[in-house]
Amino acid sequence: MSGKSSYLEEFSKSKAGMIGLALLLFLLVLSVYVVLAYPSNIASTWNNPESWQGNPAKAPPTWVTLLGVDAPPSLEFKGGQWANASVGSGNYNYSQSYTFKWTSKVTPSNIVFSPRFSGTPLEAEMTWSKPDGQSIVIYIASPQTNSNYDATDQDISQWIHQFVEAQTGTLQGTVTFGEELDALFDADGPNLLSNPVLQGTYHVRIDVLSRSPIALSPSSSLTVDGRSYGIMGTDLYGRPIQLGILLGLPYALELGAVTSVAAVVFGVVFGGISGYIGGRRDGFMQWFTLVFLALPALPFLVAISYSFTLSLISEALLIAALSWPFYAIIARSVALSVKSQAYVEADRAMGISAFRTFFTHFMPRLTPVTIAYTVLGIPAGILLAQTLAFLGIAPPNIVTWGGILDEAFVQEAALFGWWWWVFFPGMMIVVVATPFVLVGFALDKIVSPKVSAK
Amino acid sequence: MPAGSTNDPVLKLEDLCVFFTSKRFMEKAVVVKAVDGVSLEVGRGEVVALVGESGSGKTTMGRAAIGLTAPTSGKVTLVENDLEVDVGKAKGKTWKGLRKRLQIIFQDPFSSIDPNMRVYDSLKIPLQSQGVKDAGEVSRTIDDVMRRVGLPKELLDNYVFQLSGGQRQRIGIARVLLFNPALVVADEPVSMLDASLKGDIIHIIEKEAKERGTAFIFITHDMAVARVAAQRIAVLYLGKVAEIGPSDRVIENPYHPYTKALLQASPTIEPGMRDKTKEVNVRGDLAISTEHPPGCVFHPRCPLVMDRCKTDVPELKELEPGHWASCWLY
Amino acid sequence: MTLLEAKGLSIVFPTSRGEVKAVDQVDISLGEREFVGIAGESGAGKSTLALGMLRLLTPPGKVVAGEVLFHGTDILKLTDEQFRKDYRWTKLAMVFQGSMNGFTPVFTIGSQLKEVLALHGREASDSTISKLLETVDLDNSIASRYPHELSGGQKQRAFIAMALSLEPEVLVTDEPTTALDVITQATIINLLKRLRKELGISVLLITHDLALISEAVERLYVMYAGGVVEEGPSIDFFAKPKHPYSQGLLTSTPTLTSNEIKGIPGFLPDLANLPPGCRFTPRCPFAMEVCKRDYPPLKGVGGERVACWLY
Amino acid sequence: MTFRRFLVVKTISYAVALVATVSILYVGIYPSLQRVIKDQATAEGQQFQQSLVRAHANLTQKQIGQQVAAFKATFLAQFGFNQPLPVKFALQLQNLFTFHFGSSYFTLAPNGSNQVSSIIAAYLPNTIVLFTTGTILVVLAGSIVGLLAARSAGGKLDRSIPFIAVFHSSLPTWWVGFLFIAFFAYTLNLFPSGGINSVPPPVGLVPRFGDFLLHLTLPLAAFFVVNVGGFAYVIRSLVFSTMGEDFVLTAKARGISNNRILFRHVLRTVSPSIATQSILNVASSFAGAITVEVVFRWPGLGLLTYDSILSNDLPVIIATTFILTIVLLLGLYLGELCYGVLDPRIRSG
Repeated sequence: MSGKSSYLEEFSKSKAGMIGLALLLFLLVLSVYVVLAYPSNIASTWNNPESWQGNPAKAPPTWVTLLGVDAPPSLEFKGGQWANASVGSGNYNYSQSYTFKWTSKVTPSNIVFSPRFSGTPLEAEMTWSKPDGQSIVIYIASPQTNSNYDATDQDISQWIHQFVEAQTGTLQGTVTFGEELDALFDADGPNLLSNPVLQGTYHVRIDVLSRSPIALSPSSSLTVDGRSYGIMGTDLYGRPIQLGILLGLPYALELGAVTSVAAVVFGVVFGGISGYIGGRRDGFMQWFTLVFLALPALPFLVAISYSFTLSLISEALLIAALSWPFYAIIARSVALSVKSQAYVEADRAMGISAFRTFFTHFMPRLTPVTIAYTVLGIPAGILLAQTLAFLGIAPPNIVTWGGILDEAFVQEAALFGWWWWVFFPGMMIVVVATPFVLVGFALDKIVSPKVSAK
Repeated sequence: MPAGSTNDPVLKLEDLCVFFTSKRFMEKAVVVKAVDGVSLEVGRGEVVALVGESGSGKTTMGRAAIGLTAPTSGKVTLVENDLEVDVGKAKGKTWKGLRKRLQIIFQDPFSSIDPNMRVYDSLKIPLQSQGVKDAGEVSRTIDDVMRRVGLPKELLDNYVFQLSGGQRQRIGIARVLLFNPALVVADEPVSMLDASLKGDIIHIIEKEAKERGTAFIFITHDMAVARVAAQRIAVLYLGKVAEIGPSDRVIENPYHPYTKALLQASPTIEPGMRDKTKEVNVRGDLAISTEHPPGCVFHPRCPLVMDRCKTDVPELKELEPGHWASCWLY
Repeated sequence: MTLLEAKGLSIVFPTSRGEVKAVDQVDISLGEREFVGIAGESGAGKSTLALGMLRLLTPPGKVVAGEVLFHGTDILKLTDEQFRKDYRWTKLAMVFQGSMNGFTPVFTIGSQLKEVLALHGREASDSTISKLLETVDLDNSIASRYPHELSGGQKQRAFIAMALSLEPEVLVTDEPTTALDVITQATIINLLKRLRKELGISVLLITHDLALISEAVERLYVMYAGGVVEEGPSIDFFAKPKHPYSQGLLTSTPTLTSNEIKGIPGFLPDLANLPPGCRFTPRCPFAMEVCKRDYPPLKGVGGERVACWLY
Repeated sequence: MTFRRFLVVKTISYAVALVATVSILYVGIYPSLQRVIKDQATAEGQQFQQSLVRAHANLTQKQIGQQVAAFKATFLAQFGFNQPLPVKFALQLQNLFTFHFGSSYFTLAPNGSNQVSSIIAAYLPNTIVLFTTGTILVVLAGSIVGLLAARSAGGKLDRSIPFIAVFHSSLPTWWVGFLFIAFFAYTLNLFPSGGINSVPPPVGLVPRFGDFLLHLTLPLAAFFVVNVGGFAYVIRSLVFSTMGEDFVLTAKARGISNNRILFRHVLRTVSPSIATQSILNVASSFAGAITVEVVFRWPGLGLLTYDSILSNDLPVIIATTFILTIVLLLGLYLGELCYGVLDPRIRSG
């Protein structure tokens, strides 16, 4: 069968094609969601390490616990009302307690206290009680609102160091990073810092003292940073990989689509006309195709990025300018096979204009080819753009998977075994390509025999 | 009357030459003399067959006759209502107008009509591009030509690829008949068809010639088909007319050694031949060389070659009324 | 003595519209030193039959029933390797419709001739090659040429030389002259006739051209829509064909002796969707009720065998 | 005769294409190229000034200024800065074609030179070794797999090849390299994680070569994995379309075994296309596989480019792009010639 409807019918019979189409729709919906759900300046937030301090850094995905890896997720205590009591002589005391159970054999990666209030409190007092009954008391003088106090902050660590000295009986010059958490979680005794982690119920009580009444916000929080995060973990700065992947999706799709449409449409029209008109002009057009074919895409784009600031569209068009020759070559051969048919000559004999002939005979054969190659061209465009991003060339203020991977590379993620930082962004490039490939192949299969058939 | 002429001609070829020059970089220019000084007239309602081997120039001559290929020299004239149109020099509007008067039927029905079109569209588009816009007229004309080529109207809704070879060739003819042309070049219209379908196609051509006075140039390599289809036969060899005359005469009383060889070689229903060797009185293959031999172009293959043939070019001589041959034997 | 014989051979091609019965229960035989023809139009199944008999069908086409006997051995039952070693080209050679393109384009004619000889353990010297070329009236220089440098007629002759190089017992030729000019065609047919006599081989000639077949064969089969409709000695057949299709075919063959030509009205039936009964019924001027119902078997009629309810 | 004509026509057309391609490149890098030249003029000017001050202590500030300005003007004149645009274009293109890329800002060649041409000369061989070896492996394995797939058309191998091909071609090579490093180098400790040899390199020719091979393995494997599927697919398509030709059937009828038909007749027939594809692959891999070198710290043009991007070393970037353009075009040209040599229809007219 022929005709447009039969192409659709045949396509609907291809199982791989339909699966691809479903995946494609899913990706599209997801990227629309990303565009709508996140503010447009999210990229600058992403690039600011400060914004991500509340997250455990270098944490693997949470689901690794299912594989038996001891990597507890973060615990966040937030909200809840502060109990307040006046303690006479104009002193005010506000307090809150948290209780959590720690079942892991490793310590958390950090604890972060984030007070939020209005007013000027004298101090905040945190009483950390371990399952074995020992308590560490931490005094933070003049706490600042909107600050994050973590275990390594001087304000907190000095008290922990005192506790360590008390327990081990030795004077600790410096405590190396991470040992604060050993102090907070390990079984007590002279070997505090090398003792096993205490499993059980921890109580944390926070008292805020003030000379005048203050308003403590429910958004004050205490976070116990775990050793795993989300579905895909975090990078060195605590940025969730899953967020980076989501943010990179609309860019990848848009760039791939613009690149592919521009390259294929131009290439097919150029090649189609070249094959159709033939003769010397065809020869010249072929040569012109060769000139662009000989431009090495990657180095050329790198070099050119020093002359112009890239935007998404200009990047896409540049990539298109370097990839159209492939489609022109294919389209030309299709056009040649059509041209060899006597009906083209017959049209001339009938007095039908060349223009009309091109539309009645050539376009119906070139169009399906165009669609199939557009679909197949999208992953190629995405791959090239991500590769450029990996080399540090991408439009500003855009989150790219290539960029994430570049950072992973620079920080030697592979050496340190932070595999999730490397695996997921790279995998996304493949994942996004897959539906296009499935759909493109299904289309190509339907289209190609008709092109070659007499 | 000069050789090849006829009463009431529709189309006149006068000393027609079509040379193809291919000059490629770094190579000597190559000139292929596809048609070399042919004069021929085709009368109203007449079917003239051009017969020859591949490379004899018959297709080029047919294409030049309807203006698809420009002549190198010589003249092609369409004569209608005392109006003469120089086909070879027609351009632009005149050329497009000629498309209604001069037509061609192609050899391969599988490639001469776009298989992915509906039959109706393949007939409608030529009409529309010649300015027939009225829907009623379009459909009337289409119904009419379908009837004339003996196809049911129901086929109009089909795609061309759903049709058999015989049906497609009829559509090819129907397309040509849309404008009731003055002359049609039928380029091997039956050579790719099954035997059982050849007769019908030839009959359609005969009927159009008789009833509407359409002239046909019927190109074929098959002498037997030429005899059945045409009133006159012109035998071509290397772009020149070797012999021309009424079909029956050319076949029953051939003069030119090449015509004789063609007739000898043509298979006939003759079971008694099976134990004999067929006489083929020519030597070698048709020279595909681009340089024509001096003298008679046929002399290198001629079994009766004489010294004179190697140097002098023979003219066409009238050996019986209307029956001409170019050979030094006569 | 029967040399090659197909018995009840059926070949189908699965397509999206259903199975196309290209060859349907065909019996055919070729005797020693016999020159037999198969005539029929496109879609008759004659080429498929030949390819099926020589195990050259390309998938998805396949033999679904019947046997092919060569000297009494069912060659369809042999393994590929056995058949290749013991039969291909050494006993059964074929000249194809597409023999023009039958040579591998990147090797010289000579080297391809040598390859065949060497592969089957024959002497493959330059002199053997030139002798071979000589038998088909080609001169020695052809050996060093590439296929694209030869004319159609030269290629066809060179291919016949290759087909004869191992002195096969059977030569199947499928439209060996289609696409060649008449004069070349006549020389090729002459060549086949001469070689058959000189070498004592059996030749099966497949063509759509009744005139051509009449001048060459001793006995012929006429096929229509996958089945044999008539079989007999060529003298008897051409004197008076029995099957209405044969009669129609003969009157639609243009000849030099007649100004008249007839056609057979109608078209070949859809092979994927064959009507019951005789397949020629819709086009037959003598069609009867029984023809629509039952398929006629081949019956002996005056020295011939005909599949028609008229007899 | 015909082949000579083929040669001459192709050579001319590729030579003109080279100029055209480089012109496009020139337009693309025009602003940065001018910047580079001016920077070089300033740098050279400063050097000149210092040597001037050292040599002639009696010169006034003004005299020095004049001489330096004159020096800079002469320098810039070499690049056509005082000339109309077409002359400037011609002069600058001439400088590119004669490999006058100026000096690098940061990088030094092993021989201590900061001339970009010597730097490139030092890095290019490593790129050639890696990708030529890689492509040879890809071509060998891809051809075999492609042929086998085409032989058993419709079989499992045949059906899976297109998917493998596209799955592979959407794999970023550098990412695969990453995974390889993480797994084979850091987890299993089988191979070094990067570089071209150990520091310090082992003593003796054989251990040194072994050490080199060890370093070569992972980048080679990454390149191979990503490219072999696509190549097999191309071969499969080529062979597949050839298998339908008449000569394959007639060869079978002649009693030639399937393997011989496949590996002799078909393979030889498609060999011109395979050769063209292979050469094209080598040429384009040079340009496309920058990232493999980056990930594996393989000291070739790719790594050089990457490091230059990080340090904004523009002269080097311009030079590598230029060299890679020439390499690609040369590859296309050689591919076309190879086709001509291997196909008797072109070779003998």
